[in-house]
Amino acid sequence: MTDISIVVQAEGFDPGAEYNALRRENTSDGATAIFVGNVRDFSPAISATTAPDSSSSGSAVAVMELEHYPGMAESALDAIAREAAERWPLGRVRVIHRYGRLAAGDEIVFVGITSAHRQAALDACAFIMDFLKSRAPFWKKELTAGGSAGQWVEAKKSDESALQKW
Amino acid sequence: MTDISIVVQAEGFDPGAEYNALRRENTSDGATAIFVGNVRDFSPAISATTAPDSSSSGSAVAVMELEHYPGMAESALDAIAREAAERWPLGRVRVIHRYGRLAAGDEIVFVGITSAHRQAALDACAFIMDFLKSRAPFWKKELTAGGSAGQWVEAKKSDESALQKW
Amino acid sequence: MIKVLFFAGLREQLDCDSLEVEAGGVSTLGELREVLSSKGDTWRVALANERLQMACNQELSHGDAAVRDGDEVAFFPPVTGG
Amino acid sequence: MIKVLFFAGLREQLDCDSLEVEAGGVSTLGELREVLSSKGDTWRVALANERLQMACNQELSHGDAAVRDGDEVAFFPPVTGG
Repeated sequence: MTDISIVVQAEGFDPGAEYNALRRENTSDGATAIFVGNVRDFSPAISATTAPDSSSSGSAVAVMELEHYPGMAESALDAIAREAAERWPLGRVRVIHRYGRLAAGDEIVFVGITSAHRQAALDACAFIMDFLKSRAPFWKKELTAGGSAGQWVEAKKSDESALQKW
Repeated sequence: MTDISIVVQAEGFDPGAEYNALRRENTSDGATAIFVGNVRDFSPAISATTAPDSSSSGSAVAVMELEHYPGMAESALDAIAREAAERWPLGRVRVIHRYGRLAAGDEIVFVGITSAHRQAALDACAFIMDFLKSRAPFWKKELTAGGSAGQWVEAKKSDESALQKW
Repeated sequence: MIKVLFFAGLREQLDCDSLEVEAGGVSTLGELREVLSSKGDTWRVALANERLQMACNQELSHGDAAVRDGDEVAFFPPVTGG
Repeated sequence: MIKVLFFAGLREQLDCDSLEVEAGGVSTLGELREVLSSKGDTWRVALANERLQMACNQELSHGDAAVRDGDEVAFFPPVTGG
């Protein structure tokens, strides 16, 4: 019943257009919950080597390289979305995850859910993000503004422990 | 610290534009959570008197009249947002609630949150919706397509009990 | 004077969206509610509804709360926004 | 043959993104991991990391899981997407 759409792409996406697509000819679901993850402009790993005013220079500074496992990335996201659709009554589920080089402020991930029930939409959105963080094969590497080799982001224990509440 | 913006208005709003405003010059918050509530096209109260094909006629059928308590509506939403900002580390909080006549599919409410932490953004979004549902002075009246007197929506016990988890 | 507002279904039941009540002799919201209930059968029945909510100066409040001259009080059914 | 993929920091450590292993004599992911560890010190050290995750045919799996001819296996550090 639930309409699930998963995309893994290098290109950017427009959350407003994604919202409109979730709502199009969908007056049976009164609730829409959306989560968007963006590249932050600072990181403990690179703050020491980045000039404090680098974000105001106006030029796009590449700060992150997102590696993924093609094929498994899509199927892992699809499995997580299907699990959510079994737990909650969802109308539409849309998940977009980017890979490749991303700059500060860029969108990385979009999770959009529609449901007849607000709590189902919000819970499913949180559930998908939690499992995506610990189960979908993506890896972030932070690059300094200077373009040196970069540093892989360490997985957070809090992300793994976030799964326990589900 | 948290930038809180509350609007109660008759006019519609554009969730995509609201997302863009939440993200504008905001690269310190990596997480954005949004909830949008829309008018559903059916209701137990009016389904018996509405022709099944009325939604396909192409004309906008008014299905709801939203009454509010001017002044208190804004201050109640502001108090709820401030409470959320005390509980979680939030960057921006934007709440929009409409009043007046709304048609099936129309947006009623928007809650948008940015934070450095995804769980904070999602929890605060759910928290604000839960308290808004039981503490903000708005009342829905469902109107039939024929334009008869309409019927006030009954408050749900599940909305009141949803507050207990906070 | 105390300004009193009514909303939604209650407003329709009473056919009244606002009125003013002399502040003298009214010290709590509960007492104000009794004064209003004495205006007639329609008022007595409508205001007997235990689910009605009350606000004083635009904050949700309760029967024991103090009310004084110049306050704005509102009575309304449980809210259904969002 | 079993196709083996490496990702992210592990790929860089090994300087290898994929290789093929003879399926003969390898019946579990754990055994495959041992075969790979014997390729040299770099491999032994990198694959000794207990936090490494494994996937078989693009599903997260564990050392006891069966592996057979034609399977696609991947080793990688804990994921950090989203």
